[in-house]
Amino acid sequence: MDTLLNLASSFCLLLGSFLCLSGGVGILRFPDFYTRMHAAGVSDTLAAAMILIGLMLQIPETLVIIKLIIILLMTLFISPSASHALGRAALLNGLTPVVAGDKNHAGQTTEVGDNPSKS
Amino acid sequence: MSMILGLYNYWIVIVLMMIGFYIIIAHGHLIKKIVGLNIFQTSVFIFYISLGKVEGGTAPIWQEGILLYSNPLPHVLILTAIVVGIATTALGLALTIRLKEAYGTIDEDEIQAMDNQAMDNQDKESKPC
Amino acid sequence: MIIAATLAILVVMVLAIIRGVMGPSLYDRILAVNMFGTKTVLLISLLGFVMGRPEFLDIAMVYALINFISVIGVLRLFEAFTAKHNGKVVEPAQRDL
Amino acid sequence: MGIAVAINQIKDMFAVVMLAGIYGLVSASFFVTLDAVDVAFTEASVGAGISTLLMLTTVAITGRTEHEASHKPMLALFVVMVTGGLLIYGTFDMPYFGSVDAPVQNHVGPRYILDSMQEIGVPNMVTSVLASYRGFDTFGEVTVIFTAGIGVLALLSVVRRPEDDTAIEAINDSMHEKHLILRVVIKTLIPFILLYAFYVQFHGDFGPGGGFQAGVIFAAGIILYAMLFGLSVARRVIKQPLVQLLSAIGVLIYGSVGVVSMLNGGSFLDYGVLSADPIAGQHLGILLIELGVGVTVASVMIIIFFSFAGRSEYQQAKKGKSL
Repeated sequence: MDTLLNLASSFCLLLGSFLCLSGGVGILRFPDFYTRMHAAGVSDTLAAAMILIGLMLQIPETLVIIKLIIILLMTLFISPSASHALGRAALLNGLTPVVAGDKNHAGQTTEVGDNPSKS
Repeated sequence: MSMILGLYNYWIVIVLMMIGFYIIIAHGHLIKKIVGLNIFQTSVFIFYISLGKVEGGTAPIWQEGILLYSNPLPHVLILTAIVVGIATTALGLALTIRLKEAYGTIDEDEIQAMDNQAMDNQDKESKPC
Repeated sequence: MIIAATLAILVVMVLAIIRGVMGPSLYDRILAVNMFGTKTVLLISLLGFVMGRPEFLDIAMVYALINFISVIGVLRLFEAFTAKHNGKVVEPAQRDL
Repeated sequence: MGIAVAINQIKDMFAVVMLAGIYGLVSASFFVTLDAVDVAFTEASVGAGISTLLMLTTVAITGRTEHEASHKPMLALFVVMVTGGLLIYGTFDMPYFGSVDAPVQNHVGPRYILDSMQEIGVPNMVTSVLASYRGFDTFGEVTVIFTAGIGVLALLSVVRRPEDDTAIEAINDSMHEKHLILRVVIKTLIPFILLYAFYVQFHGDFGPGGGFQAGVIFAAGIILYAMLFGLSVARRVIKQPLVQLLSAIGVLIYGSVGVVSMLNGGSFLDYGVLSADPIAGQHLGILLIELGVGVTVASVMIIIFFSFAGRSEYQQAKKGKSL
């Protein structure tokens, strides 16, 4: 039973780490904001869940497990809604996505770039 | 080698502190100055906390069976310092907003230039009479 | 295993910081901050286990909360900022929600 | 650990503030690895949360561009280098990192670690030192925060006229049409945030937490509400005069605990005399004092945020009218 739990937790932790890493590579390598957001948002949620479940399987104390569950719930609530708000705000403020076949690869408008917007 | 391992945290603190210091004196923008002040502050916090760290100790919350704790005193000092830090930051930012309203800019040099000009004008007005 | 996960998260944090420093748009930075925050939550929970005192999960909870609050705050304030400086309030999109 | 060093060299103000937020998170993680859980708690909620928000509000009011520095930075660089060099020279005499026999560890620290369990009866040593051994200091800090609240109020409070209010509400309404999902999520989250603040407040004796942190978290919940539902709505829920009164009451609670302990024959802020059993007295005193701290910090943070946001909205309304 013990080894089984250990195995399961290791599996969860490894999977979580892998997802984390892929998200990290994604946020660095993808061409425009929306794909980056996709990489970060999707992998983040599942990776957090996996790692927290992996930790839950490691420990017998009930209080700790309850706290972990609270954190998990909060991540599940917060992470998608933050991504939603972010993507929405970006779209509304005129950050254009790079569409397939788009020659102009820049993907950013001048309006909301790093350049201070003209008032 | 042992010196590097033994003192590296102080050096990190000093580098951070110098960056903060540089931002404070080299930039004219007031908000940036406040950010620099925050960095400076945090470097001091890290310095204090790393003084209190004991090799192999754990966090100073009493528990059955643990004998070695880190020193709680720096933690207390820094805890209150952080909250006071936010208070000073808030006050500084409030002053910045008022300056923006009064002068229309928050660049230190421009404010200085405006002040000098106002002073000169006053002098000119007062001299003829 | 926990150590491996911790290291992976540290690497991802570095990647997120690089993205945050590079930009290019403001939203990328916010995204980086958000991701960094989530990773910090995980890191703290893992660190609690590494150091053998798992009761410090409270801090992780605070991180999750604060992270969310700051992301929402940034978005709202930036929205107000653009509305103010472009002289118009940004219209709600056609494809609502 | 050198990550944070590279962060802060960028020009755009919004970006600078975002990076300052990341910086806050990084330094809070440092504190966790250095065993200072309470400090990490505070830094996370204050350094990464509230101060970032305040800075953003200020940036939103004052504009995001920074002019190129007109004067040469060489002199500044020189001064910084010299100071840094001197400080690094100074570190050669420092005790090594983490060494047990460093002078810091040998004077008051061991007493707190060894005796506080018998004398105070509170497992979290940081709380017992904060509230009991060094209660006088903490009283000073609370007063400083209270003063800062008053200062911000004096600098930023606006005389509110009804026509401004209607203009502001028009802006708010137009902004509220969207954000449906966020509003639902946050509506469900806010009660838990407030509940969690109370947990932190009263669990501070046993784990990381206490009045400062709880106050900030409570204020963060209110701020979240104010940000999403508009300041005027939040003002209707949380009356500003009440908050101002509460911020004074917190300090008053703290001070009066001290006075009561004096009246019972102890010295100022000596809680041992509050009850027949010294340890029970200490518990009572710490509880009351943390309550005072929490109330003051929460209300001052709310006041500060309301003043900043109110200023911002006031300017928006003025601009809207002039257009």
